[in-house]
Amino acid sequence: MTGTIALITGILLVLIGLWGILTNRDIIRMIVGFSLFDVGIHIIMLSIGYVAGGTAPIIENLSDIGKSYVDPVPQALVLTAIVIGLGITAFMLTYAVNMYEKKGTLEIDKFEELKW
Amino acid sequence: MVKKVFILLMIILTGLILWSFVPGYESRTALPEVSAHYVEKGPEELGAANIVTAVVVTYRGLDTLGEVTILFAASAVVGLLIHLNKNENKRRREGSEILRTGTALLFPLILLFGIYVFINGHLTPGGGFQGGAIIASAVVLQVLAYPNRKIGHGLLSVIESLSGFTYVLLGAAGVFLTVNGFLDNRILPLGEYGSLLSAGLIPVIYTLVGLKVGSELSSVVISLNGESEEEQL
Amino acid sequence: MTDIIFLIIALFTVTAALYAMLTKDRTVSVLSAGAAGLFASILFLMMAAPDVAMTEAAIGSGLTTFIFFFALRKIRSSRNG
Amino acid sequence: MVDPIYLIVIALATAFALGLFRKAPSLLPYGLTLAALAVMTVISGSWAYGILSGSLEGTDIFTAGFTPPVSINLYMGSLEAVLLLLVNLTALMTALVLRKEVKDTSVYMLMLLLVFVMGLNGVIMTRDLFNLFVFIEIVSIASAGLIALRSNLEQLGAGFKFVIAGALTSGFMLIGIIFTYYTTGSLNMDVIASQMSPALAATGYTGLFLIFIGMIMELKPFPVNGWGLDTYEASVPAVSALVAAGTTSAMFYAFLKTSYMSGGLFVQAAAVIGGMTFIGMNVLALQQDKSRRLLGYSSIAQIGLAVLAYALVALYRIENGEFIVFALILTHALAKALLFWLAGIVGKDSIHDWGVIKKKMILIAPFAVAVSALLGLPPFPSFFAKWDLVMGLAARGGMVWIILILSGSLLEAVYLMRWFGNAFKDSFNEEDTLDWRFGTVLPVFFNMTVLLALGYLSASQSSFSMGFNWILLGAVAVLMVLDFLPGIIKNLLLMGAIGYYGYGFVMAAESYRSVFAWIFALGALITLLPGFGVKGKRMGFYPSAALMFAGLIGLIEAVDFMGFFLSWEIMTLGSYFLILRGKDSKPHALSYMLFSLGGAYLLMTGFAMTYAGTGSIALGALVKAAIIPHSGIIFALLAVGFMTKMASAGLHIWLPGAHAEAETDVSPMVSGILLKAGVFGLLMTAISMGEQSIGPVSLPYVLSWVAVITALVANYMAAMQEDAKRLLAYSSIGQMGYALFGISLMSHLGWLSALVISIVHFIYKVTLFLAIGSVAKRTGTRNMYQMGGLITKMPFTFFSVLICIIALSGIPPLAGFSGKWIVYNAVLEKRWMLQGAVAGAAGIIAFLYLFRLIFAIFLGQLKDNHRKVKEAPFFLILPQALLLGLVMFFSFLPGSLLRPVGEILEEFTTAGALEWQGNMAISDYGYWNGVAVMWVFMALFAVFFLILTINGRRAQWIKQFNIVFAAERPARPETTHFSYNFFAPVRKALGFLEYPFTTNFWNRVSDFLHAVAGFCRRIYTGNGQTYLLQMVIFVVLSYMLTKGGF
Amino acid sequence: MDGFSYNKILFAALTIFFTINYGLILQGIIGKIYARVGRRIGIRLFQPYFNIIRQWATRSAISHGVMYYLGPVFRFTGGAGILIFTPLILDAPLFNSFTYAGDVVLVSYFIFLGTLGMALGGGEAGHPYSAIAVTRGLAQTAAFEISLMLAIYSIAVQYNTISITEIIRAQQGGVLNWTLFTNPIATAAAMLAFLGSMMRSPFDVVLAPQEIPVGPPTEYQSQFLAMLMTNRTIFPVAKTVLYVNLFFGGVALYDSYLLTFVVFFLKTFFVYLWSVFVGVSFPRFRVDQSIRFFIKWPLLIGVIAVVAANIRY
Repeated sequence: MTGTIALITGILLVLIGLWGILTNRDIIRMIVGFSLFDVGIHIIMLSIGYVAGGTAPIIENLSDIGKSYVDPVPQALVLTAIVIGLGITAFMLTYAVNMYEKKGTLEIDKFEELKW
Repeated sequence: MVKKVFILLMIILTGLILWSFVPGYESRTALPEVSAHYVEKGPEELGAANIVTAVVVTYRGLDTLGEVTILFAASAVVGLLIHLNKNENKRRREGSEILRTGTALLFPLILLFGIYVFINGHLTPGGGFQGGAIIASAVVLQVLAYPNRKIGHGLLSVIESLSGFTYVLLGAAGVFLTVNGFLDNRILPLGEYGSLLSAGLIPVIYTLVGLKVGSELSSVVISLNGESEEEQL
Repeated sequence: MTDIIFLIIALFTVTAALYAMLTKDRTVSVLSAGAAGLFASILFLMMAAPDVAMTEAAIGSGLTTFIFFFALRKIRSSRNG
Repeated sequence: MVDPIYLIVIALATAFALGLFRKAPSLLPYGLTLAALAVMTVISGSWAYGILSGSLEGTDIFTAGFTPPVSINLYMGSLEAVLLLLVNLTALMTALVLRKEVKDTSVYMLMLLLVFVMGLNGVIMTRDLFNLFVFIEIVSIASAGLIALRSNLEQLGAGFKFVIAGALTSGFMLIGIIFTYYTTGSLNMDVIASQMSPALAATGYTGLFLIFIGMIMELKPFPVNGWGLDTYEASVPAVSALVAAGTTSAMFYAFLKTSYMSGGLFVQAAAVIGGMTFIGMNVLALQQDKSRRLLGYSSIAQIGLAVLAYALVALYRIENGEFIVFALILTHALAKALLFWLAGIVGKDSIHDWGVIKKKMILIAPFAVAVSALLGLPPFPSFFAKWDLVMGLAARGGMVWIILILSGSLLEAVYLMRWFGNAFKDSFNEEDTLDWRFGTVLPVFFNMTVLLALGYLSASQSSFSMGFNWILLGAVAVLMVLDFLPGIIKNLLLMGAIGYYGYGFVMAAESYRSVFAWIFALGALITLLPGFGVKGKRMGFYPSAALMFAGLIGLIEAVDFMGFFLSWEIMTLGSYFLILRGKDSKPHALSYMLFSLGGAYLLMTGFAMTYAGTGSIALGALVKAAIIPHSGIIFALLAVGFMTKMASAGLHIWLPGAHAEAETDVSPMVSGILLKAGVFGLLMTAISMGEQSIGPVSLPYVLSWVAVITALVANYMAAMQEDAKRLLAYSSIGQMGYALFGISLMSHLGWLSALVISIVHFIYKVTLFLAIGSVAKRTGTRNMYQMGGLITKMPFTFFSVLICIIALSGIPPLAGFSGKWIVYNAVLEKRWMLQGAVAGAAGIIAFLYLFRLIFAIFLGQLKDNHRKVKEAPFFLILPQALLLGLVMFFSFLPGSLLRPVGEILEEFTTAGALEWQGNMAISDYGYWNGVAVMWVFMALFAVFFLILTINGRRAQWIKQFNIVFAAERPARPETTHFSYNFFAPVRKALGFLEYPFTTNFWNRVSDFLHAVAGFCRRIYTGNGQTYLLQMVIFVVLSYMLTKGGF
Repeated sequence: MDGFSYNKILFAALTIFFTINYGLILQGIIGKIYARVGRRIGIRLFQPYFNIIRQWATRSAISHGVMYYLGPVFRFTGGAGILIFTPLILDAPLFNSFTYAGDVVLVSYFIFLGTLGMALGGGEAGHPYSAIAVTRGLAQTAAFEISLMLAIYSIAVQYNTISITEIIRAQQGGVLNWTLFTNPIATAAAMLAFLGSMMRSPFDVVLAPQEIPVGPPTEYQSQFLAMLMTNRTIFPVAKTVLYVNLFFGGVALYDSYLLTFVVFFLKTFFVYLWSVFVGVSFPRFRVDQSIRFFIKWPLLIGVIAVVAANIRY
């Protein structure tokens, strides 16, 4: 049950993030949308690795081997994904800052120098 | 308005795509083969209690190297853009007295905590990334408290470079010392299970990662704060 | 029982996320997104993923929010200047 | 061998270490970067060499000391090695080009460059899904950084769009990866592939779909690629080069890996998306005049083609698929990188400003090579790939795809060739400069060399039985290298090569091939003679001419479709360059190229269908093709293909301009010789396939009408020209109409007439073009009304024109009559009298223009400004004299020409063949004794001449204006030289023939396409958010269409 | 269809001589008739003889150049060539000297040799009227030739040959065997074309007296003009003979030479007269008008002739 709830939560977050990305003209808020999108994905990922009744995969004693643990792989992936997400967010923000300095606005539809 | 409705429709449809996965989903009761291997053989093979760390640093070490690279690239881009768009720095209002005092007190503590987190990554939750982020938070505090103090990229950059370089070299050492052992942690003895100096290279790597991530994130923060290396210490 | 708590926190997460997208204020938006991250990290903890929870708390909601604010501050300062 | 993991280690270690040199002089980090890239290049190169030469085998690379699936593994196989070499080399070259940027960007750019390359290496090698995702993220962040290298507004906007599009894509992909992990329990692609089953594909559909769509969107499919275009346009060209060559190749390979992983689940979708991208981008590019954005369009289109090719190879199980796909990818990468670097050197964005490239003429060579390679012209690998693909598709019934691929390629030719033509012909501002440095120039020429080498390799490795004349292609290469020598030496070289090769070649040619072999080889030698009279180096002329003649000779020697088509394209390419050299030839050369390519693609389709029906690619298979299903369509395709070269009505609009604007000695080459290639091909088709029909419509019957209308209208148009060379050009169209008519008669006599017309047309059109060309040269104009009375100034030229127009009009004692007489008999035999009458009428209209030609130029009153005109130079007269000798020989002994040619044709059909009694040719209907006619003519002429001379021996030669004109002596020649709008009454009566139906038709086609492009490209609004929405729509629609619902 | 023998040279010369005389007489007669229709007295019957002799005897020869000089030679060669390539009288060796050299295609193309020679000669003379006349003539020729060609095609299919001799032979055995009656449509087309080829009114704008005194030979005089005039006597005869051969049963060699010549005279005379007859009853056409005329009715009739022949034979 926990897994399903998490999965649905994740999907909802992804959709909310998408909504934010697609409807906000403000670049900062688009970036916020992206970070929500990311969080949603992370939740989905973890729900995949969830094992009902499993504990965190930290084996303090070798004798604990064989107990029920949750899947460590998605956790490792999420760890990586979170860091990547941070990188991308920082990166987008830097872009945003520079774009603002160049044009004095953060409306996405004002940056149409290149088209067609 | 029509556009928003349309977007909503599209998002609902996207939701439907993702939803198609939900009916077939139920929480696992058993681990997939590979994960089971990690959980069952991991402690013996790598000597790390925290299996997630074992996976992150060794089994999927290449991902982690990539991850570090992404942060590195991101900070390089931030650096590049800031470098290209130097603009004059205005003096900013200093942080409040409380903040400054608190910072003076907390800064070393937070640093220490960060180091603790990454050194113990193979035993307890946490590791290089979390530790690095914590170190960066310390820098954030510093920047908030003393916005006009010049904290240069110089030192950070050297730390970052050296730790990254060492990380790669240690990884490559595995290729020399063992067969197909890029990023193999077992080039150092595994040590006693559960102790600080165990799990071979894992704590070393996590330390390097922590230093690197910490310095990178710090320099991102500093860059965004408007500092550029020309005015560094 | 844990399911219900989990569900509630999940609802908080979604609500915070929705609020982040619906509010007109940038700052509030960034903060609620951070809150959503924080709630999510509780979810992670409950899903037996302490490593991830820690990371999400430190990076996903903590540092990211800081960076947002730095960026916003920079934008504001360049607007004033 | 060095462990490939070092590729990653070296790049990363260097990148990380660069941080230490932040304060060092920029040369140090730059040198380190170059060294790292060089070492990586060497490593990947040694692997590529090792694996391809067989001394090494593909190996797995394990990490962490475990075997997969426990740990991440990489793989180094032949494909990987080649792609890595490509990527690393391109990066090395790009680093050279970027030398100038190092100062401004501190070490950051170098770091990003290294990280970028490392990411690409990882993308190519990794076998793990999530690891692939990580590397893709590395690539996109690093490239987003490099895009903003100058941090101007455009770059920032483009970079931001790039970043958000990438984030969305990777988000979808990540969800897909984790879903797939859920259903398969693994992240290792090989493991997943081994588990893949229909059941698994059903349960894991969503996950696999999201991975697929994510990978596809990384490849920037139409129409969700506005961000990609912006990136190409905004970036520093060198970065665009790396993105176009490196990123797309690597991403494409990653796409292949994931596609194999999912067991080809989405191959059909990939085909549709790839095809849509290829066509869509090529159409939209038509409206584009910014060079870098144009290159972006072209890049995306090419990747679309590669995706399409991959999907089709999989769908139709086409052999040699790996070669097809990778030849396309490699050619594209090399050529596109070259062009982007070139764009960097030129530094002008609008394609109308590219004329400045001529400041360094030598840059035209790489430009031409790259454009040809992109278009899939021989000998570049893409040519062989397209060929194999089309053949394979035809064999498996993929006609629709063939049409799609070929029409896309044609569209691509439109804008690439237009661009090339602009660069070659446009004038430029002397003050503009090129970024001409070692670092910028080396990469361009390096890639050119690699492309040529690959071309050689793929030609020599290709599956077709090699009948191609390497001696002549070698001559092309030698002439290219020796282009700095004086023209005369190169001319000698080329003539030597053709003479040396041509002798054995002509002797070896059999059957009707020998006729064309003579025309081509002899024609080459004769038309090269005037070259001795041209001073200077004539850069580019000799390689182009050699290319054309090599192609022509190859046509004769070809034994299979491949060889034939290859030669056909080579010939087209060579002649295009020749035509382009003319003064105002830009639009004409373009339309020549486009029509030629269009025709060539029809040929290709026809050949492919033949191969599909008969299973053979030997040219002899055409005989078997006569009885397979769709033989009518094959015939039609081939016929139309060859008719574009013959400039039949409707397909002729390229010819007048192209032939008229060409240089003096190029016009005879392209008109007198090149057109015969079309005749040759069509005759071959007709002889091999016999009468064919589509439904109730007999194709030869249709052809006959096209032919006579061509002849009629072209001759009429010729009569209406003021420009002497255009007149001759239209005349060529008309003559080719006769040849076409002869072929369409599908009988011994018909073919005989076609061959005879080809031979005599070769002789007198070369002569005429040389003669008129020399007049134009001497007088400085081509307008006939500005000439007049030149008979006294250029008597030999006059004589040669006189003989030629008598021959051309078919007036009896000279050789031209034989063709007419045979046609009449053939028409009666076939009872196509209506067509025959139209052809006859055309023949009479021919008198109009022929008289006009000789009258307006040589007769009438001499103009004041031509009083000092001299006779044509020796080297223009010499070939004319040789050819006139030939005309006279054939006129005195028509049997010497008709009998051997007739004997050749008796091999195919004897019905209606001429019977010879001494000098008398007897047909079923009539008879003709050419020798008797000649003697009667000469006797009568001599007698009457004597009578006149004896009777009027005191005749007095009078001055120019000694005429009675309105009771005055005219003072100025202009008033008495009646020449402008010579046939005004005819125009008044038949002006409707001049209505440019064809031109208007093609203009409308062109306008329509451009309008479509102009309208459709509005989807690229420039708004990043809109792009994201488009992507979401794309994902949703693709999902619905591939799955058929949710 | 024999080969060459030396006596054929003599025969050819005789044929030309005969035709010159015949042509001159014919000219006289026609001129007379023309005048009488116009209620004038007209020329003397032998006036053409006087004219031509006078021209040949004129000594003031001047030349504008080589082509000017050779033009009349070409012209006359063309005219004489047609004459000796065409059988004047069926099976009479004297009048069939060089018919073995070619069929109707040869003859119809050989016509252009003279035309070209004339055009070139006139062209070099440097007088614009020559060129104008040539363009008009060529344009008109192009227009009427197409219906003639259709007619010839039609009868070639009908008789399954393009040998003139064979065509004549096929028409023997009675008036009703003439092409005129067996293939009236083709004959109609050809006779319309004939009008154009004779360049008489209404198609005489080529030589329009008001603007262009004598057409292409504007600058010609004395012996050059004489040669052209000689040609002009044989050329219409040659053409008429061709039409007679093709459409009016030709002239067979009867037992009585007199009868043969009478038949020859009557047939050629009436065919020639046809053009005169039309000429006096119509005003002159401009070139564009005559082109339009020829590509309308004669063309249509020609097409019908060809199609009909195609169906019938």
